Amino acid sequence: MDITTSEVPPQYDEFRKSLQAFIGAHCPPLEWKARTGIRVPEEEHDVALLRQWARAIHDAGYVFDRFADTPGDPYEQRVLEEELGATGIPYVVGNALVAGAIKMFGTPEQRSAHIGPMSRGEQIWTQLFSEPNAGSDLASLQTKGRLDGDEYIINGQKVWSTWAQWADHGYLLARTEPSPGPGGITALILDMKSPGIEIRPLREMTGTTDFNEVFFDDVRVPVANVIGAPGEGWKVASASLATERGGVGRNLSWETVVRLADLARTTSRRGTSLGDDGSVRQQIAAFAARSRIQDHLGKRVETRAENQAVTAWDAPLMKIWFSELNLEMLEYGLDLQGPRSIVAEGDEAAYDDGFLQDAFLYARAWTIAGGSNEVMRNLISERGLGLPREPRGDA
Amino acid sequence: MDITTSEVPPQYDEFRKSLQAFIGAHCPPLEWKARTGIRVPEEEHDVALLRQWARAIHDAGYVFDRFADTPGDPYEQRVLEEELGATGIPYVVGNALVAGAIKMFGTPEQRSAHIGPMSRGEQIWTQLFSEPNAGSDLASLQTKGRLDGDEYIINGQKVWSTWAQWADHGYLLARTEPSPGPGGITALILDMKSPGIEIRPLREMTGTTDFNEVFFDDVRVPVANVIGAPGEGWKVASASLATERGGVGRNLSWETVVRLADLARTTSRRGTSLGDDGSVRQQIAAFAARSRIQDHLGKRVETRAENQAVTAWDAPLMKIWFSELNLEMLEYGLDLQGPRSIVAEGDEAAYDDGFLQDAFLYARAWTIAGGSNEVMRNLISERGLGLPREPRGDA
Amino acid sequence: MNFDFDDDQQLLRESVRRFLDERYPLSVTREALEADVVLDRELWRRGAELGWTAMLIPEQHEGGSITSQPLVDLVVLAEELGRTLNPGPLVSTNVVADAIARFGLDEQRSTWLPRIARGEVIATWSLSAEGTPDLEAPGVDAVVSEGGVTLNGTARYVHEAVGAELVLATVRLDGKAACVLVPLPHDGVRVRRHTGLDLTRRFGEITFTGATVPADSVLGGAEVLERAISVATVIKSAEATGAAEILFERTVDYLRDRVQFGRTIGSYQAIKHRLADLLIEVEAMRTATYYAALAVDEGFEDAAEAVATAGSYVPEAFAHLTGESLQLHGGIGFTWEHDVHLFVRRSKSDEPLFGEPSWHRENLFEMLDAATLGESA
Amino acid sequence: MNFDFDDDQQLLRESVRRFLDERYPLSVTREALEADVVLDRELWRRGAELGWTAMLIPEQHEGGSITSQPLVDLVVLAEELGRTLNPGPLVSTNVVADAIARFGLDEQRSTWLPRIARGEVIATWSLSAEGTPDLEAPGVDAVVSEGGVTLNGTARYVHEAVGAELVLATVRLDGKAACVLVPLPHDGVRVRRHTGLDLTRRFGEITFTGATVPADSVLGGAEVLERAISVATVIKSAEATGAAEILFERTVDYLRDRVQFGRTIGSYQAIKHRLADLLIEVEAMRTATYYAALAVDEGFEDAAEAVATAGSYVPEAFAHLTGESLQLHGGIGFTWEHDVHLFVRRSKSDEPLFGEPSWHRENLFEMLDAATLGESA
Repeated sequence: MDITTSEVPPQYDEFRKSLQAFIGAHCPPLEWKARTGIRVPEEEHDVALLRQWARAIHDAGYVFDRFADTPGDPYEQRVLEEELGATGIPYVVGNALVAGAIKMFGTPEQRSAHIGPMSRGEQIWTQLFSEPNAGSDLASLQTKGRLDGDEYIINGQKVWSTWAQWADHGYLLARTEPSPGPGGITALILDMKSPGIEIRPLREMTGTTDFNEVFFDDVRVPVANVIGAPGEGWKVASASLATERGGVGRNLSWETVVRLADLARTTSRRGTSLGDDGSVRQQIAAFAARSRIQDHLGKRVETRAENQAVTAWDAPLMKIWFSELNLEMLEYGLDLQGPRSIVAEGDEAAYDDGFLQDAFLYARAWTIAGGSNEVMRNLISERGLGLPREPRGDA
Repeated sequence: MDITTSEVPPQYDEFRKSLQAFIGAHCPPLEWKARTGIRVPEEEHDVALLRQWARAIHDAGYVFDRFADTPGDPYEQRVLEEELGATGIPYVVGNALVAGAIKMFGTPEQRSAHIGPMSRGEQIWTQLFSEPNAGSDLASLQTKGRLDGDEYIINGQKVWSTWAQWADHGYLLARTEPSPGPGGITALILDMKSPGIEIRPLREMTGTTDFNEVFFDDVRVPVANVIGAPGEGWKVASASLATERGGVGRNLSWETVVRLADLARTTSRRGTSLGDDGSVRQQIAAFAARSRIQDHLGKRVETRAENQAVTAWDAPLMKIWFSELNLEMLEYGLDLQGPRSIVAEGDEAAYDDGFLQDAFLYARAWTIAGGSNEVMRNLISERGLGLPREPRGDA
Repeated sequence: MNFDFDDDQQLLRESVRRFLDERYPLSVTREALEADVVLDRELWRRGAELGWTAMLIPEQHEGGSITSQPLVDLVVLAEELGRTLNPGPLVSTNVVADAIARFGLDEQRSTWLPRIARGEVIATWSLSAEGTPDLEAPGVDAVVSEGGVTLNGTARYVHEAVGAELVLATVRLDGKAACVLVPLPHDGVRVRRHTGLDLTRRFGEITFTGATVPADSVLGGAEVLERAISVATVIKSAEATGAAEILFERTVDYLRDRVQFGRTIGSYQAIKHRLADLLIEVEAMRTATYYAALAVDEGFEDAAEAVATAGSYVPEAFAHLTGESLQLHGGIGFTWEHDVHLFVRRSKSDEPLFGEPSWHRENLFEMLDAATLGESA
Repeated sequence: MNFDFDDDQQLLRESVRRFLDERYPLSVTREALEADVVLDRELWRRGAELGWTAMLIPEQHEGGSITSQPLVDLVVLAEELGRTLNPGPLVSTNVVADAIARFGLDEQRSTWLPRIARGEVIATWSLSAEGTPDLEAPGVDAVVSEGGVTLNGTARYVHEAVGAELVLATVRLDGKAACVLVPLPHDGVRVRRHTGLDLTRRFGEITFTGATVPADSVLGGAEVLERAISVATVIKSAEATGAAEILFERTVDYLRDRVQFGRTIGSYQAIKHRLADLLIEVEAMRTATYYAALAVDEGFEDAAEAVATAGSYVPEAFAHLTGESLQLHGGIGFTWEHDVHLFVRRSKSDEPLFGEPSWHRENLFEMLDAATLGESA
């Protein structure tokens, strides 16, 4: 059994220092405020600043693995992600998931047309996977691509797309016809300026606009925009998701544990610190245990992926575990504040400028988006345990 | 709004005292041990003692409302039930639910044949309602009674019958044919010595034998044994259940709250009483609140019954509320004991002679028997909320 | 036994529901919040005509309850206002009216009560700087001064503080709790509006800087505070019950109608069982609330226990129910346009006010501990 | 990264599973419990030949692990023994072997370790009179005497105390924890069998009345106890994981086969979702256990945290799972004849041993508090 991740050696201290200096000099002054989750700028001005920021990073010679032809020095990559991550603002503009897909399955033309521009902030991408009735359950995708000469004609609807309102290109999964293979799903590069695309930014319950609905009405996509081969969409999507796997929410849940511990320490009731209250200690420790288990579950899943032994429950399990732990912690984060929890971002009395209040509201994005946890539990029981599928009403 | 139950006035003190003296003189020395729930003697000897005890109560002039032609003085009834209840041993032998049914719907012959003998401990009854696939959901009953001349021929199976192994008579619900009305269920008096009855006492996970399975193979029951009219079984059963409503588990859950408070007070960890531990205080108080709400829910249900406004969820709600609260409290009762929870009845180190351990095991009788809580939730959602019924596989 | 409302109370319910449906439905509150105006004072006055602020005020001061159980009457009102997430300070105004009626001087009663009953005066009620009924918490300190009583300190999370004409301030005086009437605006009193989680209600922070009121403005001490918490808990619980009830109904309706994978969502058993649990929860909220109202009105021995029971159970059940409703609505429930987040926000914002659930549970444990020590001895 | 077992460990698993299936399945344990004989010593010796007690014993003393991670090896064994609810004192015997191997004198090592490795000696491990690792609890007190060290007091809830040839007693010596080896039977030591909740295991109470052992029987203090708790927690967690795994499999199989209302129960969505939750729970139990084993074996910085995580999460998940399994089995699960109650009893009985979940959580909070004070400062 082997799980070791080694520490960054001291000889990288200099790299870190020069990077910090670079960040100090170039980190953009955004209107956009760092909040939990994937949060998208509301102002064009901020988007422009972020593009400049990505360009500056690129021009300074910092290259991310996802955009590089050959993997970079792993410690440099870690320092890079750590330091840029610590700024709290995006350092890749848009959703760069497609980069892995293009690197692995794309044509030389696709690589040169997209990888460089993405790394320089010239292209913003959005991911077009989730659908209203399917979530991330690819088998249920209903967006169709009908082959017409050397073009697919796309019809359907996607939801939960971040960055779509600012995107130049979309990483689209559609069920192509005639169906060329099992599943019959194809991955496509979509020009977001194509006629027939309607983007509806959603104002969410958080009050911010982070997701979009995207509608396709006879949108034409050249066959040359297929990533990999027609019908290989599932493989392409799985592979690119695998390159990003485990990342979502991993540190997020531990960060919340730390926030709760801080909050408890600095809050008093009946003259006693909540950090000395047995019920608070027990509850926060229970969260801490679950957060640590989340890390370890992630490593089990990674191991299975490396051994080509992915199970039907790996992804749903991670999603349920993180999203429900996250939600419970944030509910508790409000409870611990007591009446102070009723004020939010912008109020001088708010704890941590209302971060926990916003995160509490946003927490439902994780339990609902990308396939609700109810759909996830169906997947686990039906595909994982082989229990009978729910009868469809239209059968 | 009116919910008052008045205190027993002081002029009943004398009645109480003489009753206490009677109990002191006659309370039988049973092998049988008082435990939680409906627990049935394992020894014939104990059954005989209980019959004598019932006879002594009767002969001393103490009459229970359920056996009386006219209601007794309500305060005397309360004192009677309180003082006899405090002995912890049954004062009515067997399941006397049928008494209400016979009083309300029985013929004069039925009344004289059964009411007196029941009150004198001469007749032990069992209730034959629950079935393996139906629980107490009368609409799903599958035990059949086919009319053949002036007899019904009964075939089918019942479960969860307490006292059946000692019973002289059974209070049976069967689906009679030809079906004489909506539901087509008929209430019958069954002589338990009839040919074709097989009683299988079940040894439960508690190690005790409190329930039975009862099988009917062409058992003949005279039409004269119908209680009320054929096809009125649902009405008869509902009415008799209503006379006993709310009783089950009401005080049981508060008693457990008190036990938990005692246990916490007398148990220490890391040198501190658990009664001073914030997490224990919060948890026990949460149980206490739910236990009090159980009382009040019972009064709401009683009010609806009195107003002829019973809903489809009244009974399932009470069952779910009590049985899950009870189970959670008993799980917690073990947790609070720490390692001491691993010893049970008969061990000198056991807390309260292992009462909580036995009650923890028995707790599942409440969540499973009489229609599992899963079936109860179906009833609430389908009959109460009008949501679509689960498709049957054989449809 | 009739553990349900009387006919007169049913009539009250119908008239209030009709008024709210016509004049003050949630859609009106929604428009107001988008326009940054929350409480419509004219509508509040109309509500006052229907008795919203009158139940705990004696008839001689233009008040009057429907039955001999004024808190039970208030439960009816509060449930209905809760169903529409009404922004009005029903809790605090009634708490203050009750405090003046029970503990005030004749002059205070005749000055304030008729105007509160008529809805002309919004009265609010402040606790500590942390919004808790906690004497140990920082908050407002009072000293007896030449001119009367002088207040210094801050009280936060005060409902409708910005618009209020009167505040009943909970202060520390000689190390003990005291409740002091302060008319607003007032010298040395500054009110700041909070940015809140609950979008349908407006809260504020009140800062006292040497604000001096006559000595007889002190209505009393712990007994006033305790009574206020009982009244507040009952009304808050009833508002929560009404809100839970309507959201539950809307959720069931939505799931009965909405089709996914060719079936209505409400036909999926996992969903059905969760709805069954929510039905139980709503019924339990109701029951705990009604019993607390009755117990306080009738002075039952277990009144304090009933308040702690409702105060701990109801807000958490409400928050659980709104969360479940949001989850069961799925994506649509996550949008700004859908109402469900307004209920989520209301439930979490209400939860800690006037005594957090954990505070009520601690009280409950103390009562239980005292009582069962006797029982088991 | 390979967060899974190596091939050698997989082979070990197969051989143990084969042995248990053939010789020591749950049905054999069931017969034994009905006959009031619990541990079959002959079978225990056969198990020892397969390495059940050898992993933490050096090769020179007839022990030896499969890989360089002996606790991870033990996890494999413990999972398999857990699957059959094996009555053997796997935890205590390995804890004592480990303590002697690490902290014992050469003579103690050569006296005891080979016999433990061969399964000839059952070694057990006692804590306080309350079964807790709590120095504040009443328990066994030791004083240095002329003849060595003299023990007085009682230790309870000690696994297989009745049959054991050796006990490692946790005592209080000069106000501190000490761990003392006492061979059994011994003058001044009385062992009484408990009547237990767990029917597949036998526990006992050990009373020391002036029992005197040589001074060098004291293996050490807090460091021995701390290591023992780490080892015990890992093995106990692995036994729980194995038991949870097989019960989950049996539950799924039952629900897939059993028909109610014309459908298999496993086709009802409410049931399916609960099974999905149990799958997650089993996977989390496994993961927490494996990580704790690895962290202790490799001396990771977060080893103590990993032990507290497994020690708090795993037993509660196990108890939850057995309860759910019972409920999902319905009436049949409530019978004596069905095995599910044996799992229920095991899970509740295991839960508080060698440090209750709440004790581990308290430890975890203290570590978290210390660590995050730094992080947030």
